Amino acid sequence: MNVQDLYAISPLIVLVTWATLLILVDVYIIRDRNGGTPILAALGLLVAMGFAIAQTGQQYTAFNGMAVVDGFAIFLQVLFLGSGLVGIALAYNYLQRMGIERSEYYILLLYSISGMMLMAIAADLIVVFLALELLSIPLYVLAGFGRPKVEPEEAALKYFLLGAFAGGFVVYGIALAFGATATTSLAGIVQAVNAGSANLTLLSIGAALILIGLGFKVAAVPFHMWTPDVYQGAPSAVTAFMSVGAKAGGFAALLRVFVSALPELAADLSPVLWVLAALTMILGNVVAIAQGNIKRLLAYSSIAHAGYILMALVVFGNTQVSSDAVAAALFYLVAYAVTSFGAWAVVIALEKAEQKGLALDDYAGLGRKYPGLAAAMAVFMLSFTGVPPTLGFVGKLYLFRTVLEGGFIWLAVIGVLTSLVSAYYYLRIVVIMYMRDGDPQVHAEPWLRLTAGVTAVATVVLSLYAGPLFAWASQAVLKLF
Amino acid sequence: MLPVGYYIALSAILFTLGALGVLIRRNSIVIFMSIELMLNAGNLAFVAFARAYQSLSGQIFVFFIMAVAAAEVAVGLALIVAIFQTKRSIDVDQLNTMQG
Amino acid sequence: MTSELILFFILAIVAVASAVGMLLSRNAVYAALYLILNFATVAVFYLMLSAAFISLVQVTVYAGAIMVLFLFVIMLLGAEHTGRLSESGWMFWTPIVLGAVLAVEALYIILRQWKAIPATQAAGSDFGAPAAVGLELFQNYLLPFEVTSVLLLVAMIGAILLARSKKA
Amino acid sequence: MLIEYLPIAILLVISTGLAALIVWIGNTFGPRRPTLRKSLPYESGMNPIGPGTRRMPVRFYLVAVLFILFDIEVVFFLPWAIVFRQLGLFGLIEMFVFIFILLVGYVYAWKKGALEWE
Repeated sequence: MNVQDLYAISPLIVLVTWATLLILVDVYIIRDRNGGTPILAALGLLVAMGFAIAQTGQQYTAFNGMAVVDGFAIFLQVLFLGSGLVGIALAYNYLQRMGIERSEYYILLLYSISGMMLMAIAADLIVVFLALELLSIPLYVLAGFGRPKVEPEEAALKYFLLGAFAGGFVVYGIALAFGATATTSLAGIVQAVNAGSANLTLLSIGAALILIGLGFKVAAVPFHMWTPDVYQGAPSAVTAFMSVGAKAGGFAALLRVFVSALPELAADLSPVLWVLAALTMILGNVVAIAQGNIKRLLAYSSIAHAGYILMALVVFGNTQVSSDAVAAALFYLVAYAVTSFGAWAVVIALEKAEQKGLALDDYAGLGRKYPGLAAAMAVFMLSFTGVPPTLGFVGKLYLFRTVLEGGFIWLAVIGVLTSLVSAYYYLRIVVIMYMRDGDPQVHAEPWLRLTAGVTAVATVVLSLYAGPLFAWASQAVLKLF
Repeated sequence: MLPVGYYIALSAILFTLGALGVLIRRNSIVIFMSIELMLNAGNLAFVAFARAYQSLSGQIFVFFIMAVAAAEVAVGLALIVAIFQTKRSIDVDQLNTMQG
Repeated sequence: MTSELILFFILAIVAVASAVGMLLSRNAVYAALYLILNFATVAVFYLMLSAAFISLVQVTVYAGAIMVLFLFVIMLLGAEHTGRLSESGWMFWTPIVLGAVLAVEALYIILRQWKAIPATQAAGSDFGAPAAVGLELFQNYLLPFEVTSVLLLVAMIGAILLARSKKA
Repeated sequence: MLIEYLPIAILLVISTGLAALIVWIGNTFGPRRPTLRKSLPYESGMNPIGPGTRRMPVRFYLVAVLFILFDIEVVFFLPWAIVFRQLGLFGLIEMFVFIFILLVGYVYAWKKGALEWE
C-alpha cells in the first residue's frame, strides 16, 4: 500500500471519516434533536465531492487491483454525492413534520452513499459484494425509520428479506465465477478468459446469478415484487433517495462487471438481458396505469425506467458500441435522478401524516392554487414520458440510438411503444392538476420548493445543452482491463 | 482427496434448498434462516474452489461473507422484533397493509 | 480415498436431510436446530477441504453465535408455532417443481463439466491455517477488511436504533 | 491429514453416545406411573396458567446483537495476532483503524443507553 492507494479512495475516506466523527459529535456535542447534523452532513458530502472532482482525468488501479479510479468511477461518485445532498434537502423539513427526526438519519445516509461510492470504484468482486451490503444495510434501517408505525416497518422487512435473498444469489454467483476463473478480480477474470483457462459455462451461470441478485437491486422484472410496497411504505424522503441511489448503485455494479469483465459472455447473456429489459419496460409501464396512489405510480415508473437503462446493458458484448452505451446509461441515470428527485419533492410537499395526501385525486386543482408547483410537476411528468425539451427526452434519444447501433431494432421499438403507453398515466396527472377542481393542501417548506424549482429548471435547461453534457458522460469511460 | 465436483454438487443442492425455503415458507424468521442456508452454500463452494486452486483468496472471501451475515442478522432480526411488537405477527402473508 | 468417500456421503446425506428438515418443520425452533446441524456438518466439510480456521469460525460464530441469536429471537417472540407453510397449493408446488428442475439442471452441468473442474491436489500443511490466512488477509485484502468494520458499525447503529426507538 | 482430527471425532462420538445412553437407560428402566397431578408443571403449588414457555424481555436482544458484532471482530483478531510481527507497524495501524471504527460503535451504544439495564 502506498500514498497513491489512499489518494484513490480519498473521497470515500473523507466521507466515512466524516460520518464516523459525526456520530461522536452527535453523541457528545449536539445532544438535542434538531441540531446541526443535517448541515454538517451536507458539508461532508461537499468536501468529499471536492476530492472526487479533483481526481478528474486520472486512471489507475489501487489496493492490488481491488479499486480503480477512472472516469466512470468519478462520474458516478459525483452523482451519488449530489443525490445525497438532495436526499438531505428533501428529508430536512419532512422528518420534522412527520415527527421522526433523528440525527441518525443523516449518518446512515452518509454510510449508504459511501457504499455506493465503493461500488463505483470496485474492481474486485469481493469489493462489489461488500459495497452492495454497505449501501443496502443502512437503507433497510432508513426504510423502517417511521417506527413505530406499521407501514414503514412492513416496507423495511420486505425490503430486507428480498435484499438479503438477492445477496445470496450474488454470493453464489461470485463463488461460481471464482470457480470458473480462479480469481475474483475483474482484471484477473478478463485475463483468464483471454488465456482460455476459464470455464465459460460455469462463468455464464455465475454471471447469470449475479444478474439475478443485482436485478433485485435495480428492480427489474421479474424481480420487482418488492418495489411498490417498499416505495409506498417507506418514508417518502427515503423512497426518493432509494429510487435514485440504490438503483444507480445497482447499475454501477452491472455496468462495471458486465461491460469491463464479461464481454465474452455476450452470446449467452445478451438475449437474457434483452428479455429482462423488454419485460421490465412493458410490465412497469402497463401496471402503472392502474395505480391510484402517487407513490405506487412512481414505484412502477421507476421499474419502467430501470428497463430503459437495462437496454444499454444489452449491447455489452459489442466493444464498438459498449462505451457509447455506458455513456448513454450514465446520462440517462442523471436525467432520471434529476427528474425523479423533483417529482418526489412535489409528492413530499403534498403528503400529510398517516399516508394521506398521496392519492392522485389529491392533486386536483393544484394548477390553479399553486401554479409554480404544478408547472414543475408537469415538467417532471413530461421528462418521465420523454417529451422534448426535457432531459428525459434526450436521455431516451441517446439510449435508443445506442440500441439501434448495437442492432437490436425490436428492443428499440418496444422502448418507443412503452414510452407511448407511459404518456397515458404521466399526462393524466397533468390533466388532473389543471383540469379538475380541488383544494390541495401544500406544505410550503423552503428546501422542498428549492429542490422542486432547481430540478425543474435543470430538467429543461440542461436538455438544451445536452451535447456538451453527453460529451462529458462519454469521457466517463470504463477502464478496460 | 475427493474431486472438488462432489462438494460443488452438494453446495448446489443446498443453495437450491435454501432458495426454495425462501419461496415456500411464510414465517419471516424461517425465510431468513433459508437465506443463511444459501449463504452457507456459497461459502462451501468458495472453500472447495479455494482448495482446488490452492488459492487462499477463496477462503478470505468466506470471512467477509460471515461478517456480512452477522451484520445482516443484527439488522434483520431487529426488524423482525420491531414488526412483531407492532403487529403481533411475523407472517409475510399478513404484511399486507399496503395495496394497489 | 474410499474412507473419505464414505465419510463424504454420510455427511452429505446428513447435510441435505437437515436442510430439508429445516424447510419442512412447522416449529421454528426445530427449524433452527436443523440449520445448526447443517452448519456443523458443513464445518466438517471445511476440515476435509483443509480450511481448519474457517471450520472453527463456522462452529463458534455461525452455529454458535448467529444461530443462537435466531433461537433467542424465536423464544423472545414466542413465535415458534407460526411456522406454517404456504396455504394455497400452487404457491407451494410451483417453487418446488421449479427448484427441482433448476437443481437437476445444475447437477447435469456440473457432472458434464466434471473434467473441467480441477481435481484437488494435496495441499501444504499450513494451507488454511490462521497464520496463512492472516498474512493474505492483512496484506492483500486491506480495503475489504476496513470496509467490514464500517459495515459492522452500521449494523450496530441500525440494530440499536430499531430496537430502542419505541421509547421515543 | 484428516486423521489429525480423529481424537475430536472420538470425543464427539463418546459424548453424544453417553448422553443418549443415559437418556435411554432412564427411559427404559425408570418406573413410570403418571397421574394427572404429577404431569402438571410445577408452579409453587398453584394450578399453572398460560403457556409453559415464557417470553424474554427485548432488552436481552440488544446485548446479544452487540455480542455477535464484537464476536466477529474477535474472529479478525486471531489471525492478526499470529502474524502480527511479520506485518510490523503497518499491521498495527491497520488494526488500529479497524478497532477505532468499532469503538465509535461502542461509544454510541453506551451513550444511547443500549448497555443499561434500566
